[in-house]
Amino acid sequence: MSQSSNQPNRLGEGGRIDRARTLSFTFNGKRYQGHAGDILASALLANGVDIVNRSFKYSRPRGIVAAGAEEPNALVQLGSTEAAQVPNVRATQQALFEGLTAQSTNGWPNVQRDVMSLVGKLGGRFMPPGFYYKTFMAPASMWMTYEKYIRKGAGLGRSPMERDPDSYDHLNQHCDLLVIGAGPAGLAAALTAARGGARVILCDEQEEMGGSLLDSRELLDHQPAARWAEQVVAELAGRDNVTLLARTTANGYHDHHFVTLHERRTEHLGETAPTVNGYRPARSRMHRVRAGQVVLATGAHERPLVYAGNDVPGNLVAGAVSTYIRRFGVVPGEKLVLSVSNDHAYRAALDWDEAGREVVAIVDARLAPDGDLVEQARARGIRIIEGAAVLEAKGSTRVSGARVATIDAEAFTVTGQAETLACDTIASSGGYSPVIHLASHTGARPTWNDEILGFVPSLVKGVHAAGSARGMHDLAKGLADGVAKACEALSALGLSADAITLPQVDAIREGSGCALYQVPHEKPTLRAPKQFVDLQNDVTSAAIELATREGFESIEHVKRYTAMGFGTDQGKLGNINGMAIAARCLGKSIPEVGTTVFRPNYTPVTFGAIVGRHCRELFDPERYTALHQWHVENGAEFEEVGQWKRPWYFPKTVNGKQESLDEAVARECLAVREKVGILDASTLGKIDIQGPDAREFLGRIYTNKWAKLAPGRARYGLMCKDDGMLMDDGTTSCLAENHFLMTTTTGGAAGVMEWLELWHQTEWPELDVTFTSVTDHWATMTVTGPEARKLLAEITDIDLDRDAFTFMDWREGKVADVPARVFRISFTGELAYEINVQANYAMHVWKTLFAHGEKYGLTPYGTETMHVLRAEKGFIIAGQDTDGSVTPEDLGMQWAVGYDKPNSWVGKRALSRSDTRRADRKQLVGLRPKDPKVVLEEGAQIVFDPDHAIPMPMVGHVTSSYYSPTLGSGFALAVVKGGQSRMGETVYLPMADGKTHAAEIVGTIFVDPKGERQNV
Amino acid sequence: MSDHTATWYNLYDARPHSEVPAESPLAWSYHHSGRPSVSQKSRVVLRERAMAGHLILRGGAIVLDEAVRGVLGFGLPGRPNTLTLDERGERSIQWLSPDEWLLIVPGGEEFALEKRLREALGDAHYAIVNASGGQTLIELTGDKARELLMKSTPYDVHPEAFPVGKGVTTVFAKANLILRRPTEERWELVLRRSFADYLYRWILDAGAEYAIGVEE
Amino acid sequence: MFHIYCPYCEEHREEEEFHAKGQAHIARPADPEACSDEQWGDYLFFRDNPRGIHHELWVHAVGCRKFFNITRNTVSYEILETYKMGERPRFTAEHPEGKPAETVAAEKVADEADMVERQEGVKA
Amino acid sequence: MQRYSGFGLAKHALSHHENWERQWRNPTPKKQYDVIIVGGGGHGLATAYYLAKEHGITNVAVVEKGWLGGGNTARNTTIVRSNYLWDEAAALYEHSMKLWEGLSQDLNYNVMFSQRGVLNLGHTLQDMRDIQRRVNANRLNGIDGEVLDAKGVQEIVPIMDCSKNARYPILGASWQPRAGVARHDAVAWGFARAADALGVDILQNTEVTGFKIRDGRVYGVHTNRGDIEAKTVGCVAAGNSGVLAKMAGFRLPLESHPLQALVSEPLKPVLDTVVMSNHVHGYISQTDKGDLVIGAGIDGYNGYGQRGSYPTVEHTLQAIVEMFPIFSRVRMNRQWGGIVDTCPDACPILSATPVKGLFFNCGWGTGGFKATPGSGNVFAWTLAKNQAHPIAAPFSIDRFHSGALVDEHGAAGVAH
Repeated sequence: MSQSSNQPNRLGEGGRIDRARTLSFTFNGKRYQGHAGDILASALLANGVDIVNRSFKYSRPRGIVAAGAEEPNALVQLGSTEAAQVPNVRATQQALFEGLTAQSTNGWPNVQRDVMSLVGKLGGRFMPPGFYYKTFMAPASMWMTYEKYIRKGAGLGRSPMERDPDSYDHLNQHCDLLVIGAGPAGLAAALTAARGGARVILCDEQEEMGGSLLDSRELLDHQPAARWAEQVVAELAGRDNVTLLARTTANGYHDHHFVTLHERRTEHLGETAPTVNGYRPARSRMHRVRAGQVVLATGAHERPLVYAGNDVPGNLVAGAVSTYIRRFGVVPGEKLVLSVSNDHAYRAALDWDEAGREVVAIVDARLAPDGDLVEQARARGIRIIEGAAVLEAKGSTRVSGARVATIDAEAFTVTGQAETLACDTIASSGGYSPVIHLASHTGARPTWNDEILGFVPSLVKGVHAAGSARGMHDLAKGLADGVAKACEALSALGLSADAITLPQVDAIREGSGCALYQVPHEKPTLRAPKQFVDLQNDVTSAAIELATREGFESIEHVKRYTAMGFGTDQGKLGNINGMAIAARCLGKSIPEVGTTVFRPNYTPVTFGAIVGRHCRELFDPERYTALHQWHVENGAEFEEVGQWKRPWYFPKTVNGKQESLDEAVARECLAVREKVGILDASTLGKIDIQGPDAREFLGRIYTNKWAKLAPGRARYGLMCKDDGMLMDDGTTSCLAENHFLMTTTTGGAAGVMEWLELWHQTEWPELDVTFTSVTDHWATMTVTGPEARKLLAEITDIDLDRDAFTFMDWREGKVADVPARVFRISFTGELAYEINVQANYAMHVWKTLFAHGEKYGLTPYGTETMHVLRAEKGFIIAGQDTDGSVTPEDLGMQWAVGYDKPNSWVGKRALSRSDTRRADRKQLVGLRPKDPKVVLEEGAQIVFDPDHAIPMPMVGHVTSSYYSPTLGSGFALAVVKGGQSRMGETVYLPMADGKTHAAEIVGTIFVDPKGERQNV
Repeated sequence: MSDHTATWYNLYDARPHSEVPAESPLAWSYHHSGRPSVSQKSRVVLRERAMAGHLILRGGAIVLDEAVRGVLGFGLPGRPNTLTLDERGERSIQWLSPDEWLLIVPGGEEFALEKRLREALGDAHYAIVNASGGQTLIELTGDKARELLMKSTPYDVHPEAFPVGKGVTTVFAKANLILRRPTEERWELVLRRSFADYLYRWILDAGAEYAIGVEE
Repeated sequence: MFHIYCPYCEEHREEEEFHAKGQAHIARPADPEACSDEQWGDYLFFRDNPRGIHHELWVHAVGCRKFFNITRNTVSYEILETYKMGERPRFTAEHPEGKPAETVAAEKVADEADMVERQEGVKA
Repeated sequence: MQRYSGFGLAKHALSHHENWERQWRNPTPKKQYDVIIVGGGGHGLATAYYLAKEHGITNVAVVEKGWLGGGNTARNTTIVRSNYLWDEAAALYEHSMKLWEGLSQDLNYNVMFSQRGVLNLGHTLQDMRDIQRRVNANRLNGIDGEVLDAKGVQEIVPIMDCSKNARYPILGASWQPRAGVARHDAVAWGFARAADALGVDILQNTEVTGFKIRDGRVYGVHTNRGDIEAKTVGCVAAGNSGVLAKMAGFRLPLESHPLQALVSEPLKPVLDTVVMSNHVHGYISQTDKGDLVIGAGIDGYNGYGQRGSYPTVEHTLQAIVEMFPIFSRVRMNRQWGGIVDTCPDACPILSATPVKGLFFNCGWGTGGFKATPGSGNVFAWTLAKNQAHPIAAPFSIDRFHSGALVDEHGAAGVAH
């Protein structure tokens, strides 16, 4: 075969690439060309690029080893701009596109000449596994300095430093059968189920569906296997009941057949998503699939042999050689030595030979191999060295030769004299490991199978493995297995499918392989040149041997001590070899050493894809009241309360300068105390309670009494958990004999609703009562201040006379022509009306209030002012003045505790436990700083003795603290040990700045202690 | 009306009878996020049916069914997660839970309906709650409406799993809503007022790919 | 992510619609005031926490808002059954393969009698 | 015990590492010990080490059903801090912190305790009140810490989005400079090696199947390798504590929940401190290998499967990308789950039990790793003296009857 002019390793024909479409790309600053249909790895090999990276620990030059997800070395940093950077992209899984820009993740100043490699060369022997546990300990103070230098060597690729220009999304999918892997077994399974009419999803991680059929030597119905795959894919694509997902990796298998499929939608088109019809689609998409049954047709990964120098560029796994030649028309070298333990890998030599390059020898660990492929190789005159293996690869930046000798695999010895064969490529195969990762995610432990020399998956109900994924590597059997597993799966769902007619396979007879993992060397493992097991983490056979010598005997210990399998490839190539080496060192069998446990992800997944659209402004819902637009337009600053955005304060701009928080709050507070203010209180939870037992229920769930609350009246209530600690509070109004409206705190609304349902449904189902959230139905505006009555009177037909409509009454009527329920409830201590209207009309009512309110000085206020005003009155805020460890008694709210109610309401029993009866519990009190200018810090800790040495005994803390414009001083609420019996005593608050504040313990009500202002 | 009803429950018409400007829960969203126009390219179209009457019915199915039949002329859906519609498709009743249904009727009918139902129900154990101000209904049509829903809810919206006449409360983005399919082409979403803007922004974002348009 | 059959909605729903609420069948003592501190603490805080079959309370929070019970294996996470409040499990640690049919039937009769008594007790 | 040092390492290198000793023995169980520790994780091994080192009790067996350090020690996100709110918890975690500070030298094993500081972010006004309260308490308890505003946070972590545009803007944080991370496996191995050197028998692959109890007193355990006797038994089995308690005939106020964590692919250093946020639910640090280690929330259901629910991982990464938008294109490598035994008050149990001679150390919930040396230290004292160490005393099981809980939900939160 001829070769392409500027791509030295590109064959003139063959492969599934489009030679008519040439693509240029840049690697490590140099421009190259490849073709449409290439992956980055094939394009690099076509161009003769040997060194693609430097290794993590020893900084050794590394080349491409494999052709798929198992590749450990060829990790690149992708992206031509800062924002488009993607770290650690596997060149074997990245489709080539025009303009692709990539760099090696390691190597300084460049991957060819790397300074760190000196460290690796000279210092390698000083860096056995776990070396850092054994050193850098003296002096103790130096570790942070040592660590700084160690960290300089950390990492592979780098994070972008700019925001991601791309978007991602999710698609929730449901199907009867999910088939993972579109190789022979997967295609057969999907086709069977599809023709049976089931809802089917078929996904495959590669650019093209077909799996091993795409580079198979076998014929199906006397035509290339890839042709059959194309026909099946075409039929599936035409069916409504099938979803085909190429470039889609099943990365995690979660409970009850929930599988996440990561679809790379645009990564083959460019480094950022290109615009299609004026829209930039999601760069990748996570399919969240709920499947009825799942067929795992995930195939197998070839296991390389472990020999000295097996990491030098030019060492590949045998199957990858075939893949590059047959799929991409690329021969990754001139002269091949193939080292194998099985027949199947002979394909590499045959393909190499057909590509017109030299096969120096096939080195077979078996004594008398005799399968069809072996015979074909013999017939072509290829030299086959039996009972032997490659002991050592020679060369530093590219393989220059292979030292070969006969070995006794079982005795782990070299039996013959080594011969050096000149070559530039060594391909090896130690057998095939089923891809059991997904089955392993379900928690099922794989089991070792001696016949196939690999772990086969254990399967939970509803999961079926087919073909190579369970060690059935024979093509005809694999196809039939796919059909059988699809039928099984459908029948488990109560569906049925007929077996499809399978293509005829021209069988290739293969002899059985032998067990060979680590190839013996003339020198003992600890003295031999490095034999790599995990190429990405630079774990050698010597490291594993050393770990076992040091007592790390469980495979989990070996892995953790050496870092084997912890790379981004999760040990797809190396884990079994590592286990075999550990087993050899410990004199055990592989299954005795342990099993191998895989966790999601199968291959790494972009954070963005997992996040989906739930980012930026859609990270979490923002809940708005019906008056939000007014707040925005009137300059409100907002506070986060749960998911709500509540106006925090309304800064005014005076003379071009915006008020500070303190200035605005002082103004708002005075407006309420002296004139009238208005608060949007719509966020308070509101629950409509109906039923003959509503009153009884309230009596059980609240600490206080409800038996006598008359229609037209409202009452404040406390709600505790059954441990006696306050959980929420609010007023509840009696709308009619069997009808109540409960209010809750803003943050507590959903929790209280569920709490009511919990008690009703699980403890008291016999009570006839229902709860319905009406939080969103009603908008609530609090009009409060001395002028409130006058203002409201202008626009309502309700009789606001102080004796007709008294404190804690509610009335129906119209406000601004809108039907309203108005509650005389006050959280400010001033005359107050809480107006509830159907939310769709709230804006009209609010604006009407302002239209009439100007002359009264109507001032909108936010949560901060609300906090100051209520604190001046000693009203608590659940969650601020309480923290889940405070009882109603601690709050001094015995008046709201119905000790003599006939039932044991929720929380009652707990109040008589020994700890809740202690006299020195922390109790809510007021604090008046000795210096009136001081506003204590919220969260400041309180001590009795300011001169006590640290640790100081703390007796409480400040829960709420503000400057009161009404008092002209700071004031606070606090909890203090035994505080209710310490009125008048002085406590101290030692602060971070070294100052210690003194404050007097006072009652909790600072303004209008008799409550006259709200009763006017 | 039975004597009890008046004293036992507070029956209350919250809808003004004079001309008062009203704002749907999406008023702010239209103002702030705009309404992408409907075009030939729009493969999803959103339309709000604002200001409808929404009533929550609680109680036993048999008693309520009888009352509803008498008042509205059609009954409660018999199965969980389904809805029934009147002949013109203007009024609907949806199963929400074994003792809870959602009635949606043209705006303005809800108070009279509640009154008549309460009369019909007499002393039975039941509850009716007007929720008209707390939620709004939007419709999604277009050949990509289903895919937009797939981006947003884990519930299976495949026609086999979600036939016409089905309705469920489920997760949608990070909020929840009621999702229903009254006709072959139309999906209806009942949104809670306070979440409406978030959901609107979500739907526009997810629908941009399909050139989503919002009918005025 | 679990796939949970809601016994009220009569279909499977995604776990995202549900909240786990801890061990099932923990009845509040009938007369809390008669409990010792130890008994009250046991009711509030002490749990079986088994490795294996577990009966647990869940709520279909985004859905019908009903509480119900699940029998689930806490190791394999397999859900063996879901059942309504007031009903008894068929699968238990003693009967991991399910109780015999006659036991289930007998329990049902007993539970119904219990329920009637409870209802009448309230009315009276 | 062969001492580790840089010089020793060099010497071994010259002999091709052929002469390293085992780090611990693999002994045959004896019939009788003075003390049996059930559970060979970090806490159990630390208990055994301090029993031998500080109390001279060396006839100790650590009974581990799997491989040592294979439970939550191997599965956590390695954060070490002591800025807890309540005096009782602060004393316990600060005791531990002080031991951490000399641990590598004490054990002659580099546990890579990296005091790179921990930020606990505040996103709401209430978060900030809680932070102020906690930091003030820490300060008066002699624990380092300060309150930072958003600008201060930005200076420490320039790559974080501290702008007002975030959905939940960062308002500030608490900052504990002495806090940090440690190499989790090394902690177990270091304690194991040091305990072994003092004569402790570490019995791996030895599963306790029951307790030998007579007249309300424990006198040994049944195992799959035969009975082993001791008059004092300490159970330190984290997620499996409830199962052990059942064997001993009582219940605990515990539930075992899945707690998940995940790591990114290795990246060049980009984040040099630990960032935790209770509000948006996520926390993150970067290891010396370059992985971003990310902690997820706890799942609401009981689970021993070492797996949790996928939405928990989604929510966690959403929070991480909310705080660090630049990580959107970074890729998640692996996720896993541990089994955390949680108490109703988010504090541990270090306590005697209804069975005399049988003690439990459990209920660490999401906060166990950071307590490893301190927990082992006070538990050893408790076992040696048959009396609660003063620091351990508030963490008795009795508190769930008296009501004297130490509610650390605020400080513990999702974050560890």
